[in-house]
Amino acid sequence: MKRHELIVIGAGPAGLSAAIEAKKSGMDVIVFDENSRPGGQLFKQIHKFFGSKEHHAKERGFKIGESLLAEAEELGVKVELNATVMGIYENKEVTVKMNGEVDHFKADKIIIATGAAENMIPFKGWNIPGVIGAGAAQAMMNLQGVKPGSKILMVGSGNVGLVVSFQLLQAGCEVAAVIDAAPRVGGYGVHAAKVARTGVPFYLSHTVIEAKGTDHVSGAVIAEVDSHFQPIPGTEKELDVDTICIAVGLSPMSQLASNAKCDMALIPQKGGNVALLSEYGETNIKGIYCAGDVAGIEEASSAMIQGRSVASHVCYSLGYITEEEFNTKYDSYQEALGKLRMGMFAPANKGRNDFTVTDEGYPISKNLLAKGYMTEEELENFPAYNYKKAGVHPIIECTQNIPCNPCQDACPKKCIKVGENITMLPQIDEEQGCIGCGLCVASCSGQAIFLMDETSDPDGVLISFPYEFLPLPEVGDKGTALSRSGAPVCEAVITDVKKTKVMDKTAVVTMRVPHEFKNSARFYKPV
Amino acid sequence: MIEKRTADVIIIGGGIMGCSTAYRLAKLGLDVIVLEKKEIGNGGSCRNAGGVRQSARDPKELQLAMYAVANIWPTLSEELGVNVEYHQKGNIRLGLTEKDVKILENHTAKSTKVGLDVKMISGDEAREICPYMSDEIIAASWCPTDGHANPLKTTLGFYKRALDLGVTFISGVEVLGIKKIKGEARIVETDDGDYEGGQILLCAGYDSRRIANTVGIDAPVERQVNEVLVTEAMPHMFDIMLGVAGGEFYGHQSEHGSFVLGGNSGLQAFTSNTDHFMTNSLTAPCISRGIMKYFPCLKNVKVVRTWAGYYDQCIDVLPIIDNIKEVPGLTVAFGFSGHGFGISPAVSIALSELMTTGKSTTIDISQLGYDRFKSKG
Amino acid sequence: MSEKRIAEHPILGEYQKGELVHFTFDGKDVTGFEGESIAAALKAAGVMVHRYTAKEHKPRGIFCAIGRCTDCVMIVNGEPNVRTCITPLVEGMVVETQYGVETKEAWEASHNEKT
Amino acid sequence: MAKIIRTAHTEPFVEKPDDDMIICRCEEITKGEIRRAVYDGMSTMNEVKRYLRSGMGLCQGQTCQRLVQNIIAAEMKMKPTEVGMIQGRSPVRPVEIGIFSNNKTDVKEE
Repeated sequence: MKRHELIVIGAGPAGLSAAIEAKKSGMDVIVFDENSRPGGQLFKQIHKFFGSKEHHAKERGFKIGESLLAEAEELGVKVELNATVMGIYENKEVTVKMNGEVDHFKADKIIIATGAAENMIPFKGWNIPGVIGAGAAQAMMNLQGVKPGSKILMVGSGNVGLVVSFQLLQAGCEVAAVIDAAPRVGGYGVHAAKVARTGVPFYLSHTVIEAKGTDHVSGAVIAEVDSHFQPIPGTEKELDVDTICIAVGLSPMSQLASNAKCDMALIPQKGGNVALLSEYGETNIKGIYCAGDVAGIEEASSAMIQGRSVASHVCYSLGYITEEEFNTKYDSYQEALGKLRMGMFAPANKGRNDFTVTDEGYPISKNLLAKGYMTEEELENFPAYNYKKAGVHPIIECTQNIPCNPCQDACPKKCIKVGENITMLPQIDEEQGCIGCGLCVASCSGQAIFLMDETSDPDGVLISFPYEFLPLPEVGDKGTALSRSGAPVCEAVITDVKKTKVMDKTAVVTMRVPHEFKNSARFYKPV
Repeated sequence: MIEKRTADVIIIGGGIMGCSTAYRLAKLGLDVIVLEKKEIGNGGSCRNAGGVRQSARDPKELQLAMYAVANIWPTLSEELGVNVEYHQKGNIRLGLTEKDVKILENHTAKSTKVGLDVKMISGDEAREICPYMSDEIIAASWCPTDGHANPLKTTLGFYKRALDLGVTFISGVEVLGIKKIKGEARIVETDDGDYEGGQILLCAGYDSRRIANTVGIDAPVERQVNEVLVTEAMPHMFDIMLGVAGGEFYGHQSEHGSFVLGGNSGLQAFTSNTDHFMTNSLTAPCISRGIMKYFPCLKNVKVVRTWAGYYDQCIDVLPIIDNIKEVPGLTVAFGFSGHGFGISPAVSIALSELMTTGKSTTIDISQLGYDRFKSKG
Repeated sequence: MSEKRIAEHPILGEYQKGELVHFTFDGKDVTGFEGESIAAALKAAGVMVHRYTAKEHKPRGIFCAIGRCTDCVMIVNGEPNVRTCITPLVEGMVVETQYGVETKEAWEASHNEKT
Repeated sequence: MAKIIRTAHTEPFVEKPDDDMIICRCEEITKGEIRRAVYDGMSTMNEVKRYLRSGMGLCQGQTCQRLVQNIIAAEMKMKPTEVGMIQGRSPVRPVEIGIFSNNKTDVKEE
């Protein structure tokens, strides 16, 4: 029987990271993945990630996937693709379907890194073609280049729902609405805001009660829900859509752990049925580990660190690193994980809805949670929004404590400060002079930074904003300025379009609007 | 509500024997509690390939099978109000070699001797019954009155009817032992405290031996792994129960369309795994190779799961169904050796008579006593 | 090119596609790109229904698109229950709508038998 | 497994308006069928699965498991964490019998 010291199941962010860590130590490792390309779900992620430099912040998911792959390749990590692990048996034996047969492998250690599957909610007609998972929409548009539909209802306002809504818009689809049964937006406010400003309405405390149609979706009926999530009769609304996209969270894909007879439990905080793990990620079956979403739903950034952390324990237990080296590595990975797990959206805060102020003591925007965008009054509580200065300067509409700090690194003049704790809100340092380069605008993964210049143009105020759609406006174009809710505000003229390599496909577009609209105009629609 | 801890009968084991006997005893007006360690039907009851077979059975237990096929199975779905998916379309046992033919002829001779309608047929006759077979098949034994049913639905159907008739089932309770009071088996000790019955029926599959040991009763029964693979649903191809002389696999196509095919790798008896229902990496490929020899047309049919279960394999491959004389009040039914499902509806009749009248009169089970095991010399 | 295909994407640019290939869907000639999923090619061609279910005869199509849910299965080159969302398209493939686990003709024949 | 005392229901089964909604997409099992199975005494994921085939189809419960857990829990007035889960079984993706039979490296030579 073929034998390796370490078998990693799944070549996604956690699995690849684990294999890289193990291979670096000199271990004999093999990775199996059922897909025809590695990277797991990273290649569906075309948005910029949060976190800090060490977490690949402001890099797009698929780019992170590419660099992980390059690193694995450089080290000579063996990745078997189109290799479906079918089962885990006694004595850490694994069967793999590859090349038209079933192959048997044994290992001293196994890391299960099989990721997650999407949750679903049932409703009348949810089996009609045209009702799809948000991940399905991503796969179709970002991998296959095919639009999942033309008019789409997004069910779920968590980060997946918000990010996929934005991606649908980028793919040229219309998003009719984002709805959520909860009374508040579940994902990051900045993700909601960038969707809302394109004009997509948010219906919170709403659920989908029916998909209309016979052999394809021809409409969706939504209704308001009461505090017990029951639809309120008489509040039904029919939306003209051809696709209903479900984004109601993920569940660990833990079948292999269960198949291996690891002790399992349904742990809602971890997103579903998971193997019970030691602090190092080991199951009750010695030598079988879980890493990444299969161990508990988090972000790809955490999965990569977890993969390395778990693999470092494997390295230690197989004698490739000393106890001291392990402790150092483990502590640094835990520290990096700790940074990502802070703030209002930390796993420990899952389900909490009692935040009323930020860590800085600023009142949390209720409108952002209820409608997906903030009011000017609410924004005025935040100094980085209220910053005023002659000439060009940033205004930052980042109002929740999320783990992210690329803006701090982006500014060549060091105008923006987040500080050690990366969940703190960015502050504008008045001593430094903004040169209007727009790098902060392009680097903000939440697209929450704008540049404002009230004095340089006699005909109006210049507002620069991030733009990731086609066609890209050109200087001199005339169109409509939109508010944070996507409502038309006034006429706008494009005065500048910056698009450099370092901005990584996020164009920084500048429009001129009359002075009275400087606090309301935040987006642009071509005529 | 006061928790129920006493009854006329305490049944240890919520498998098909326990559920069906609880049903029959409740029908006779007895108050019954069934204790189950895990879930209803978790052991061999829900882990078998559903054969309702008389052919190739030892004459000592054949009566149970023939009685069940003649009197119970045909109307069981109506009786339980649950479709048990019983199909009586025959059992065919296939042979590829002369050696296979000898095995089949031997079984056939034994069964015809005790009055069962079994005969040898040619390969072509076999292909007439089931046109999907390989041309390599040279002969088969054929028992037209055999069939198959859905063990999951049968077990849970008995359970449901027993509930309807007032039986209390308590699951998640592990039996630690049986205690005698004034010379009679009365108390069932569990990790959840004591339960008391006028009589106790022990039908806990392999665990029965450990529990019987607590009152000094033993039987030569050991645990053996059995594995089954289940395929995706396919268009309806055949109704018959299948077996092969070489023993590579057995099973049927279910009403649902999936093939349910059991078998082994030949290494089962010495598995290192004794704690979990865990499949072995060699078994499914082995069953698959067996299938390919007889039914090459199933090549592209996809396996969707495999599972393992345990036989409570008795030394003479026959069950022990008896009242224990030395321990009055204790009745046992275990050691079914992997072919208890088909006879279970009849076993429960024998058990209900044993427990209420002291003797099984409808079906002769006199050769299945607990004291039949003797030393070799 | 089908309007359902994304011509140019603001982040991903132009999609790298294989050769244009022909396949049949229920006997009709359809084109797609080699290596993309059968489901993607069908979606671009406007096909929504991949199969009709066995019990209730209800239409189903793409649902998870990553090979998990098995809703998008069809008969491909005569084999039923093929997950079209993860099966790469190859020139000359014969793709058929699945009825229960059969082709339309077989399903109708067995269905008429029963009724 | 937690202790569960099972007796027949004294109240009749009450139908609900959304009972005809499909829950297990593969096997086309409705919410009403699952609720009815629980009423009939099926008290865990495995029992409901064995009684109805929910989670036994082509996808092996990957889509419906959480939904069925929630329905059983609601009917049993238990927490979803207490009703058990579907055992992960090999092969975790469908594999052809022909492919299963191909590798013969572990077969005894005759």
